[in-house]
Amino acid sequence: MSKVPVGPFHPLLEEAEYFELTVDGETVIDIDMEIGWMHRGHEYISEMSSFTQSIYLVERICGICSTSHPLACVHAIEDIDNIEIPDRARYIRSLVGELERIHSHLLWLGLAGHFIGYDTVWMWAWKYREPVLQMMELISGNRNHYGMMRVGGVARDVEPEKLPELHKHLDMIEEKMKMIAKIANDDPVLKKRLKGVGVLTQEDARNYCATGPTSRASGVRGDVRKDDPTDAYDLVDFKEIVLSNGDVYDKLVVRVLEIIESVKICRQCIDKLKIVKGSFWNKVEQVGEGEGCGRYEAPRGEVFHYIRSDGTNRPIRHKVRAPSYVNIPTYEASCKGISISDALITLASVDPCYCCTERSMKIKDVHNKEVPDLLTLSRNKTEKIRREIND
Amino acid sequence: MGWYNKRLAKSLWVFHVSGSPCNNCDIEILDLLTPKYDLERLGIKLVGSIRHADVLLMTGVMNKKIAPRIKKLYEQAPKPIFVVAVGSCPASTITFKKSYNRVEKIEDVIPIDMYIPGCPPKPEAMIEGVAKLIGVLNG
Amino acid sequence: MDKLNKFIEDMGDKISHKIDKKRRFYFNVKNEDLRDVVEVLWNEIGCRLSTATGMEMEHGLEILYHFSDDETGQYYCPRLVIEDKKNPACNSIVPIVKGAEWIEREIFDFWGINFIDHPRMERLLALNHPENLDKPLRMEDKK
Amino acid sequence: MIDYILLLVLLPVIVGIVNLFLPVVLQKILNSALFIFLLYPVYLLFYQSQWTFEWMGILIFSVDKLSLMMVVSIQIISLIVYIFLLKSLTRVHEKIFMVYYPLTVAVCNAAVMSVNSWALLIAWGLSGIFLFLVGLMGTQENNSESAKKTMLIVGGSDVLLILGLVLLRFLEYSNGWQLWKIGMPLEGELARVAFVSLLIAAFAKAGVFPFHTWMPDYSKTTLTEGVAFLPAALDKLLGIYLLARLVTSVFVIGIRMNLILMSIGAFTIIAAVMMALIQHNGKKLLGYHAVSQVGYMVLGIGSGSVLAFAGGLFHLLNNVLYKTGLFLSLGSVEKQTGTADLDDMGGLGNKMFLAFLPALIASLSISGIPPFNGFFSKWMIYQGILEFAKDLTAGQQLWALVCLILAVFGSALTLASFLKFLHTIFLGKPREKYKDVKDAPFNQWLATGIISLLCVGTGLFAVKMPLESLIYPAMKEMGMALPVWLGTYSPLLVFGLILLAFIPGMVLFLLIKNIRYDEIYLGGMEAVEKFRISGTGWYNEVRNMRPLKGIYTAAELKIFDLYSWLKNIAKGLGKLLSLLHMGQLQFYNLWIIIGAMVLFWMMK
Amino acid sequence: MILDNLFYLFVFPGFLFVAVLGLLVGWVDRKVSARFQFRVGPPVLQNFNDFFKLLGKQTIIVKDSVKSLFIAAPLLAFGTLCLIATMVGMALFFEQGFHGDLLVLMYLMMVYSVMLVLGGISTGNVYSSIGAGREIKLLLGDELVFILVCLIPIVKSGYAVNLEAMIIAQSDGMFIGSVSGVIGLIAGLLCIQAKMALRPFDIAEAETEIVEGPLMEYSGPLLAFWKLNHHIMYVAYPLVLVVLFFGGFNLQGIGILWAVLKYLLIVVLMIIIKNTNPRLQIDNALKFFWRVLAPLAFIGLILAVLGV
Repeated sequence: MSKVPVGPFHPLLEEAEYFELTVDGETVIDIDMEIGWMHRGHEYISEMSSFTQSIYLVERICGICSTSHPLACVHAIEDIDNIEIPDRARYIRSLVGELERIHSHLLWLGLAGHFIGYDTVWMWAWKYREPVLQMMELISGNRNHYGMMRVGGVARDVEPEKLPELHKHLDMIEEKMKMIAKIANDDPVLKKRLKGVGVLTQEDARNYCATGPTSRASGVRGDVRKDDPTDAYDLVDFKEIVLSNGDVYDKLVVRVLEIIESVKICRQCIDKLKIVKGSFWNKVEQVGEGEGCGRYEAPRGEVFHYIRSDGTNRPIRHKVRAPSYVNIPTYEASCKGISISDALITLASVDPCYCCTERSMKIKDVHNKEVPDLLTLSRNKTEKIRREIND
Repeated sequence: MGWYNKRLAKSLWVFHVSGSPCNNCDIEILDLLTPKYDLERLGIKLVGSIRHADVLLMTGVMNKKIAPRIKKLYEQAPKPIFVVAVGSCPASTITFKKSYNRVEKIEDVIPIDMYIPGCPPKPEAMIEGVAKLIGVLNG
Repeated sequence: MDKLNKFIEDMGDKISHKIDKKRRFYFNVKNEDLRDVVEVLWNEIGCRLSTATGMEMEHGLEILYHFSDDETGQYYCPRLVIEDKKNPACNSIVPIVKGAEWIEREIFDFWGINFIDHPRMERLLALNHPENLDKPLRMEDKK
Repeated sequence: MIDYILLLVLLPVIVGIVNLFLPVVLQKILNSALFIFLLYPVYLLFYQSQWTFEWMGILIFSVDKLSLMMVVSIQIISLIVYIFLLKSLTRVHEKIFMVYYPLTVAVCNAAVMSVNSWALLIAWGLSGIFLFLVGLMGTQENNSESAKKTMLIVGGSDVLLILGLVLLRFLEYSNGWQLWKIGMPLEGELARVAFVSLLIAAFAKAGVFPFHTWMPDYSKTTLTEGVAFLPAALDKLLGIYLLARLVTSVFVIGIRMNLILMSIGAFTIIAAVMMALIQHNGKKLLGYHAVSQVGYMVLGIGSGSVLAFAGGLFHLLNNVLYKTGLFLSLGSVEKQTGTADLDDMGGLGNKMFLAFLPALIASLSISGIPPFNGFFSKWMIYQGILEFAKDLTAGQQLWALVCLILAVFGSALTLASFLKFLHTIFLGKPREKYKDVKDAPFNQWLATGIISLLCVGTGLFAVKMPLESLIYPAMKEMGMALPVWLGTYSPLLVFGLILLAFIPGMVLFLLIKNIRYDEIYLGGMEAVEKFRISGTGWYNEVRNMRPLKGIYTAAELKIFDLYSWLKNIAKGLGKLLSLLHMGQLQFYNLWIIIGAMVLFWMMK
Repeated sequence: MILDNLFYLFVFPGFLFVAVLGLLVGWVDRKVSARFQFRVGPPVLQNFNDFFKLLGKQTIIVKDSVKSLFIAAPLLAFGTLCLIATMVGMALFFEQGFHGDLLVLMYLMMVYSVMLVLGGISTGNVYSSIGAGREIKLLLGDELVFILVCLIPIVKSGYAVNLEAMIIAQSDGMFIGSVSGVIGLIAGLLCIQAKMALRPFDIAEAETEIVEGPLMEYSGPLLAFWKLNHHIMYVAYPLVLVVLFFGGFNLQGIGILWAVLKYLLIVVLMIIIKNTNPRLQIDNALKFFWRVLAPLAFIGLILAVLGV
């Protein structure tokens, strides 16, 4: 049996990752994965960081999901104490989240085009992704790491004078997205290339606990925005896209249709932002003791954050589960028995984000069952210093 | 070599190395090739094999697992080769300073010719960085 | 919340320390009951395994599973406490939920918890790590 | 004075018999002397228009130009293979082979020179027997099985040869047992039967579809030297020699027969090469190619065009050269690694460069890459076919063109399977277990080196060397018109021009010469041995394509194998007979009575 | 005589002409592709810069490889392509050739693939091996069709097998004017596309799959020669189609314009096909050639035999 290494550096992979395909001729018989090339391990960093800091830290788990992770993180923190957020913040959060979804899906579309050698699609998709980044820049001041999320609301308001311009961009995007949807539906070449490739059956999708477009393309429904609506998602109208074939083509179509839904949500949010006035942040002084689960439907699927707090301003345990983490093992089901070319586009089809997969985890001093009061701490410290001096 | 350096400056082939980044710099690097920035007009091209590369674009803080691979990669590249570190991570390791899985000093692994800081650096900043590299080559 | 109440009734004394919050339900299970509970969650309620969180607390190692019922948005979080910190071990749920393979490997990687009946009990993130990164999240091993 | 012709037959026979009683060292010396000496009568024959040998007033041997061409080829190839043999066989095989070897040469010489039916028959039959005997010396356990198979097909076709010869005698009574120079039109059933039986004899010897099935099995199990010598070289020469005689001097065939022969040729090319494409054993792969290449000769000789005829004969010579070269190179490798299984080899090119280079040249030749010899003969055949097709009706034109297409496509397939052959054995990632493999010994690479030089030489100087000196005279003597406009394509020019363009590039490269040696780049991974593609799976896509998949599966079940049919029929008959033998006396009585009744009824 | 031949080979229509024109046409390809993608594209002399830059880079040779083959392969391919260009150019510009040169050309066009494969697999790289396998499979696919494509003009010109006679036979009407000619051109165009490894047939050198396949280990001057080879093909291969179906060039007066147009038409068609298709899988490519294009071309051949 011949083995073909894919990675750690391979043009297919933006990040370093390693797959070992066992092939017979051109047919992939088996696939083995080795991850950990991106593992940065945030544990020790987190011992120093407060909740506010950790939001900016999780933003750097992944550059593409740089809204999803903070959003899920603040959801988790808010879940501990049931912190309510103002309406205006809800719309801003959803607006940013959906814009990120559009840009992420377009990014995937382009890269998928590049991977199957259709550079025209790549360039077109990325050209139309540019206005989204501009909108982001308009809202947050940065193209990629937005720093918009904050416990109890958002970090910045969207000024009313920016709304018309956002509207204008959105119109443009919508028009182009409809064109792209049409291309995805009509292009015989794309269909020929992608249909029936790398099928993930409904059963496998459930067995591997896949989420997001990966599972929805296989006919397993599940969209956090519908199931567990937070922010503005119970206030706006949108559809959940579920297809049934589970091949790469369906994953493409799911994403393209989701873009259109996202545009719809964005438009509603912008419209609402014109009406809903008020604060964009409820000041949160202190997060209490307890544990909370936060989740958000990132472009790739459900982002899950679990935070355990001991009443100080820091998490003692912060668990992050990125969507790619559960989507990537599905390769074992979808890559076997197909050719190398097909397997490689299948590898790309779940829109894997390895940075997320090997995300950070946070943990605080595990021994503090009870938080000692300041006086005890101070005494201990004096004791320690005295001992050191004596030594 | 002046003449040759001018040729080299006009045709920099870039190999993209990711050493545990957060993905954002990588995306912005790809963005450079797309219609808005289009680095091909400066003769810059992304290549898939290290054997064809003139420039290594390094991103990320570089964790300990990938560091030997990156070192190997650098050794396998045909000389002359330039290493450009993109983003704040290789420059200052920003939020990952306290990570246990990070190499102490990236310069120990591979020599870096140029840093382009930013989290992520804007494409314009990267173009400026590339232009500076070209300027150096042109003398 | 019919489903949740029915679940609580069905399980009876298999579950304890119940904490019911809005759409989040935390409870403790014992190692020998884990598979039964997971079986019910996975097959009868039709949950999806979101992930499992490993933790090290004063009283032992904890594994908190997060099962999501996508129909109702309800989270079921069974908590498993392993008091033996030296040689921690518990039952693997991979025979029931295939998707738990990586999750359990990762917990093994970081906390050294050995999962019985896991098909491939290897490290995940620190596999082939040049410096033999050993259980980086265990505090007491460090010093 | 001894007849020189007789020398060609008698001397090897004597040497062979003497060798029976000699130790190996003396055997080798004697044989060496013999094969060098045999070049002398050949040299003499060159300058004589016709030599004959009569015995008791009957003309037995006669050498005309066609025979001369064959005799020359036999002596040259046997000398080359002999050089290889000097240090390659094991002790056990060596002693026997040194006896068989001169005898085989004698028999083949006799066969191509005989003009008498009886002489031909005896020589032909004996050559088949030697084929069988060499086959028994195989290296694998099932070699006797394949030797038997060979015997059955080749020997069975000898029966048809007898039938054909008898019919010839019957049809042209005036000629006596004298052969050739008959020129009989293909009319009447008896003539047709004679033609077909002779054709089958020729086909079975040369290995044309559907009588080819012994060839791959034989190649796989027999000693590589034996295969290189007999089925790859001498049997081809004999078979195609008979075919050439048949279509030129014995019978006059019409266009329809031309088309049929061409179709057989084209089909042989494609069928065999498709099988070769998926083989996992090097010797079997070469065996299938030995079949496939015969297709070109049949195609060329079968088509009425003189150019294609010349091309066919030329291709015969080429094939003898490069096929022997390939078998011998593989033999060298097999000696060093101990296996001919393609899955088991790889990356030997660096270690065994002197075995690799001849194999590369021979592979490119057989695939018809200009400017090597294989291309020249193929090019002649194609042009001949086009020439031939020009004057036909539309349907026949299309028919001929399809044959042409298959032939050209067949050469692409040949190329494909030989690149696989080169990749799996010599190129690709080296294997750890062949770390200590040494290069081929001197005598072996000398033999393969001579062959590759001849391949290049006959390619570059094609017009001078074999065509004008051997093939044209033969054709002239047979009364065929000579192709007139051949000289315009000069392989020398092509080669020279490629070389001319190559040299500045090389000079430039050497001027810059900024070289570093390094490991394989695999995206940062260590280049360990598991990361290798063996190449045997390269054509899985072709194999798994829908109509082909069924055919391949059927072929592997030996559905297209004549031998297995015969075997099954024989088995079936045996079963029937055993059913009748019930062991009860009354039933035997019944059979006797029934038999007697039938007999009486027939006599009535 | 020798000087003449040297001039033909090295200056016009051989090496210098095709190399310079090829590098320029390569720029046209990149520029047009860039325009397709809303980009500006590289400057005119980009390919020259690339070539000269590569000449000065280090050559890395794999330790265990068959080094002589690794070095010789690109240069031999270069020589062969120069020869092809010279042969086609001689027929086009000087109406010279020899009998049967079309068949020689057909086989010479395989040499490039052979050299690519040999050079690639001599390194022992796993991707190169996969790429080499794909290259051969693709060759099997397009070769079958290419024979049919070549036979169409052969039949139509009354079994002339030389390029020059083909041009003469078309002096009273190009073959493209007939049904079989159109079919032949379509099939031929796709064959050329495959032979030049342009999309959708860049399967052997698929960058995002197998990292440029056989070219993966090449660097420095040897890579420069591979790139140059590819650019030479940009000139030589379309010109073969021009000879076969467009009746060659008439380089007098307005004829020059027509000549340029004929050539550009084929090149632009190739670029359009390249930019509007994703890369095929190798099995699909084989099926496409054997199941779709070969029957089509065969119909063309039947029509040609019938004189349509």
